[in-house]
Amino acid sequence: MLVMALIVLFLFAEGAGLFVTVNPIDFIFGKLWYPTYDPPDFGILPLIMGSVAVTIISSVIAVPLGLGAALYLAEVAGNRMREIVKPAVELLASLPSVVLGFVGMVVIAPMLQEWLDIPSGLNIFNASMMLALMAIPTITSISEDALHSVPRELKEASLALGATRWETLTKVTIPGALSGMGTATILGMSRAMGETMVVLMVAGGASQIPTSIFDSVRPLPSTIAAEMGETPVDSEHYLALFAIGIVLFFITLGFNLVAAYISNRFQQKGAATL
Amino acid sequence: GGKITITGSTTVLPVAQKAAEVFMNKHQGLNITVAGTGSGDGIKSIIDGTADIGDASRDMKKKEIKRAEDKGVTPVKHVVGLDCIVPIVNPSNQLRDLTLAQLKDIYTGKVKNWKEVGGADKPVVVISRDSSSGTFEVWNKKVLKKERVRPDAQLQASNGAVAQAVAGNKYAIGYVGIGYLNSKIKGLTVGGVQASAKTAMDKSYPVARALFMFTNGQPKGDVKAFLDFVKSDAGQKIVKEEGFVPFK
Amino acid sequence: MVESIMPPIIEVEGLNFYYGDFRALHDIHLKVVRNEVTALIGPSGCGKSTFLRLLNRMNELIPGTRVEGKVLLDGVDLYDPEVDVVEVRRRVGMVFQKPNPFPKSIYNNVAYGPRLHGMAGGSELDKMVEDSLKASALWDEVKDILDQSALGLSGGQQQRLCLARAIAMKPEILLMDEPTSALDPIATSRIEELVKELKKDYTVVIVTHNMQQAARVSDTTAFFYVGRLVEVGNTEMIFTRPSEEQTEQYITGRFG
Amino acid sequence: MVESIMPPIIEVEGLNFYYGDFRALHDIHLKVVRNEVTALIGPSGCGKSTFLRLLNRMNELIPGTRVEGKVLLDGVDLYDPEVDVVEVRRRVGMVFQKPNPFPKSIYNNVAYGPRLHGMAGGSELDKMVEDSLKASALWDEVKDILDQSALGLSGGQQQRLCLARAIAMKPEILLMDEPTSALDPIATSRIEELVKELKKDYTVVIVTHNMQQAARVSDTTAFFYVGRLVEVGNTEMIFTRPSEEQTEQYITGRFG
Amino acid sequence: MNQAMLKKRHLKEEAAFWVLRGVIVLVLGALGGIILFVLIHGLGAISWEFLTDAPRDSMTKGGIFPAIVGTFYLTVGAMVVALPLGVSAAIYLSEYAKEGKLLTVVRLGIQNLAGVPSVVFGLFGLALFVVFFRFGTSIIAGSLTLGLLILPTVIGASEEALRQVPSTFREASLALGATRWQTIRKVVLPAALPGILTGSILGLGRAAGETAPIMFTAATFFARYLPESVMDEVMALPYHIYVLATAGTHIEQTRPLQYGTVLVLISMVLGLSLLAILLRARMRRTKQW
Ligand SMILES: Nc1ncnc2c1ncn2[C@@H]1O[C@H](COP(=O)(O)OP(=O)(O)OP(=O)(O)O)[C@@H](O)[C@H]1O
Ligand SMILES: Nc1ncnc2c1ncn2[C@@H]1O[C@H](COP(=O)(O)OP(=O)(O)OP(=O)(O)O)[C@@H](O)[C@H]1O
Ligand SMILES: [Mg+2]
Ligand SMILES: [Mg+2]
Ligand SMILES: O=P([O-])([O-])[O-]
Repeated sequence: MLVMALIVLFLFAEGAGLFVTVNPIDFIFGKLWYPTYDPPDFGILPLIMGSVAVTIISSVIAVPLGLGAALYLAEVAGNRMREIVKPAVELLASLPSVVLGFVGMVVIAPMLQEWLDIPSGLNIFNASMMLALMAIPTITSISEDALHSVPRELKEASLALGATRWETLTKVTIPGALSGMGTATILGMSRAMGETMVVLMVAGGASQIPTSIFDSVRPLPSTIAAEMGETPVDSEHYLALFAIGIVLFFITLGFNLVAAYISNRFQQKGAATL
Repeated sequence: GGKITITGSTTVLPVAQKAAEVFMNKHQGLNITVAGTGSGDGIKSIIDGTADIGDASRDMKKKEIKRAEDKGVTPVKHVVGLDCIVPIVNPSNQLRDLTLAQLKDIYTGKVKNWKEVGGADKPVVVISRDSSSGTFEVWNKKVLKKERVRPDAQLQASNGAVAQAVAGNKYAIGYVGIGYLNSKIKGLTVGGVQASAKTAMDKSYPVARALFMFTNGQPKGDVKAFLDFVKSDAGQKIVKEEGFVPFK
Repeated sequence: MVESIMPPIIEVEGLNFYYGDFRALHDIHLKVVRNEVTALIGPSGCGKSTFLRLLNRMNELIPGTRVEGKVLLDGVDLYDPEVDVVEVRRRVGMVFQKPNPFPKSIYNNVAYGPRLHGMAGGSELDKMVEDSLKASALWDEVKDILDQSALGLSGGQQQRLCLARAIAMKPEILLMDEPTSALDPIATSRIEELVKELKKDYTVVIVTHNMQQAARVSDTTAFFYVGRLVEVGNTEMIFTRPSEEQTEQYITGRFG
Repeated sequence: MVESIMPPIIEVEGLNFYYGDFRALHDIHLKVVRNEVTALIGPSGCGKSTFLRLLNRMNELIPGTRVEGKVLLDGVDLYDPEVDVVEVRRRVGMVFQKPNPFPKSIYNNVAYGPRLHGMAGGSELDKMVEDSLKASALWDEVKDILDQSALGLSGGQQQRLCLARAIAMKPEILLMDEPTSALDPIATSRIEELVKELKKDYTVVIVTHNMQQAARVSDTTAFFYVGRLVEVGNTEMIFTRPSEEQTEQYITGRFG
Repeated sequence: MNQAMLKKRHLKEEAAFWVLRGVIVLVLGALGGIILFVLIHGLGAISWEFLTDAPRDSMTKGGIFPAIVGTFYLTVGAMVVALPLGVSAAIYLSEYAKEGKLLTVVRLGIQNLAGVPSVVFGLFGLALFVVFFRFGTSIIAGSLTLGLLILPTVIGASEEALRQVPSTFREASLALGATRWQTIRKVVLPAALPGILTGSILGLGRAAGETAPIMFTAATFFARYLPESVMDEVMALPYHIYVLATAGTHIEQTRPLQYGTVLVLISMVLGLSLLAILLRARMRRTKQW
């Protein structure tokens, strides 16, 4: 908690300095990011759009796969299979992001370019695939918990009425786990949004508002990582990067709060007892 | 033993790293660490006193000099080599030469297709450096005349990354220090002038520059010994081996 | 052992059941008579629930378990590979210890089964829901709130709803696992009344830990002890003149 | 109500207890006589455990609860702000429904309490452990394996170990909450024997859902129903001639 | 009964389950593919020299020993920061804190801390430790940053472990007249220890694999010798991969070393995770309460 407060404090202490000279509205909605020119432009809309793009595309990939994997674990897998598959998914979660970035850059990018004949393999699509790999374990493990926490009595009641396992899953288990699965999805997206190394190495780094999934973008985290090393402490640019940190912090905070809200609000009412 | 920390320009990085390696072989017990983050960082760390040597592939800016003065620091500049910033394309590209004006048009976004500058009918993928890098600052001053790079340019964090990106992309154009040229990329001549030691030294190549190491005040002790080594013949041989141009 | 004159609807022959290596049931032989209430009694952990759940193949859901022997329903072995488990469970309804209505409306709880099996739609379905709720003596209390959540009902009402839900499938047999142990005295006696009513149309197998309840509602009583069926027979006989000493000790409260 | 001749060790006066807004106990008055076994009976949820746990202030651990009234132990109110809860719990020992030995060695389980309170060390402690294990009739079975984990014991042994652990504190009163409900018949009867033994040295208050057990081991029986103490008196009287109708219905198994 | 309909329902079930099986094959295929790929390319680079030497010849030869050691220091440092803090916080949360608004807020805070992007931790570490406390780029700044990063993981795992200790243990101890703290120290903590350890190992793995937080706080490109104090900067495996893959004049020549480094890092991180997973499985199996 204290740490949380400290983080906010320091981000603000550093980042707020920027807004002495730059209007926050221009900062967020400005379409041009030229931090080192004279005069500089600190408009992070392209960066936000870059983050949004990779987050959305990666969710499009990760959500069905992540939820599907959770359903598999919860309902399809036999005991033996579960004991193998579940740790494997957890291992996927612990793959360091720099390794995914490396693979995306060295292996996937040339392949994409070759096969699809696109200008650059370092683009939204490639980054999104790698990010999806990071988001899937989050989505899977939280949804699986949710599917599990649907009381066994309810599943048994359905089966005892002659429902197939699939019918029980769709009519009783999934409705009961819906909020958990929603939470899982949002947390997965939040993870994709905040991930740094993958987008730094794979997204291409162009600060433009994307128009196609094969465009290069420069999401917020990669901007910080790429530029922080080179900018003098307390320069405007340095402050701007902290301001980006603030924006990123609040976006992910928003995601997390929404997730917490959903999971509290719609918490499974438990077995219907007295 | 003593310790020297070096940080800064990614252009100078290979030279600094190799020099440190060789120097440490001769001076057992001396510990040198080398980081490559960018010229801005190199100069910054001299001003802030966080490193012994700050590498830079550009000269200090007025703002930086002022900041140094405010902090009571007197940076001393050591030229350790010369460099040409070379426009590069994928080897599959038929083009051989671009003029400064064409380069400017490409980088500012006026030219979007290779056929407009005499190449095939393909889109141009522009690769540039993060705007805080020394290489970019020189390129920006000498080629772009301080106009803005097109926003869809892919920004890479280091010379090596630019070379990589161009090597892997048929439509790409980028620019790197001469030391980064290799068989996977093709260096272009600029207005008919080939980047080389000679054209760098006689300044006929339009995007040539010097490479620096900065210290806070005149160097002493181990730092001085190291800088002397870099400036010596043995040191300059390393500069040459790494593909750059010795200053003498 | 007392043999009934009516033909058995269920015949259990040489049934063994294993949780992994643990043998929870030993060689059970038992006949359940049509339109009777059969009570299963015995101390905690003796295998009553396990046995009951073998009658509609619910134990299959627990990984690592294994069945040996036969359970004949109208002469057909439930465990025959040809037999479809979904069909078994439709024919053999079940009510659980804790009321477990779905978090849906009262109507949808009862309609759940018939809809699955495509048994009825539209006004026919309405009729079916009404009949089932009447059979479980809940209709008058809920007829105006059919679209409200079932979770709003009291415990006793919920349990009767679960009964209605099972009845709506028109099963041949109703299994009940301690259906009143979570209920108060009044709700308990309503359920007991119902059970006595239901045997006109159904065959009921009920597990209970309350011996007086077994005495009150059942025709036949089976006493289990550590995985074995110790004694089975006419309820009155079992409670007045049990043939086994363990049975007597149990019903007189020497243990349990 | 039957008043005992012996002086009471515990006097409960006008006790009310609330879980948040829910009033779990209503104005309880009860005297517990020294060196007697008092049984608390009643249907599930009537407040037996809640009442028992008020006698050593264990309910304090549950947030949002509130006590009104007095519990006098030898004339001193346990809920007096002056009184130290740690001392109360040392004087009033407790054995729980499920055996709950610590995941430590048998020896360390028994020595846990004495060590905490610095009651003994070295060979004195050894003696104390031995005496306690003897008092709980476990010594012969475990004297050679004192350093093995207590979790390796059978359920009945574990429960006797928990008893030894409580006895090692030399408490004045022993509270037991359904101490045999998780045990098999043989283990159960051993514990019952023990309880009858222990009352020579201790005062015992025992909760049980097995009425026969209450009849077998207790001198006084108190019948609770939905948070009220309906009737208390000599055990034989309660089981043969209860004065309240609810008591009679309960002990004859009409509900529960 | 309608046999055709029954059959259709079963078919639907089968079809759906096959789709789900396909999904899992895809997901695990990706994991397997990556590991296999790294193995194939990286195995060639692994040698005794690679693991025990400093880099040589412009990083194209030699090994990654300083990076291995650097990562080790940073990770252990992170643990030294996170473990005491995390376990105390968990004890407070699960044993002392009263349910209520405040606790909900604290919990929410911790939950959100877990969701803060690692690069933001990096910024924070830069502002607080490197600049404000003047630690400079150093092991201590990196360890503190990483420590805070894995704090939520450690708190979460410890709290879970404490929560899993049956309340009957606590009650038994309290009923014997133990104080709360005695109960925690003598009964609860020993019982929760394996779970806390498992969680810590997971945190360790996470700390070892992170790049963004150490980029501005601890990592350097080249250092031949091992650090002498916590104020020194260090090489670290993840950062090493990043720079070798993106910087330097010899990216192509160092490619085998990059794969080798990736392989070492993956082995370390996945090894730690696997260890935690196995420990946990064992714990579940042998758990006696
Ligand atoms: N899922 C399971 N895995 C392993 N063993 C089990 C499982 N379920 C039950 N058992 C064991 O099988 C035996 C019989 O259990 P069962 O639940 O059938 O008893 P019961 O007579 O219904 O008891 P109760 O009156 O407590 O409900 C017990 O020893 C129990 O521990
Ligand atoms: N922690 C709690 N919070 C809220 N209500 C509680 C709590 N514990 C018990 N109650 C309620 O208080 C009442 C009395 O519970 P108690 O556990 O004392 O009953 P009991 O007679 O011991 O029942 P049993 O025979 O099932 O053990 C019940 O209605 C119960 O639901
Ligand atoms: Mg049962
Ligand atoms: Mg109780
Ligand atoms: O040499 P630079 O890394 O600053 O371009």
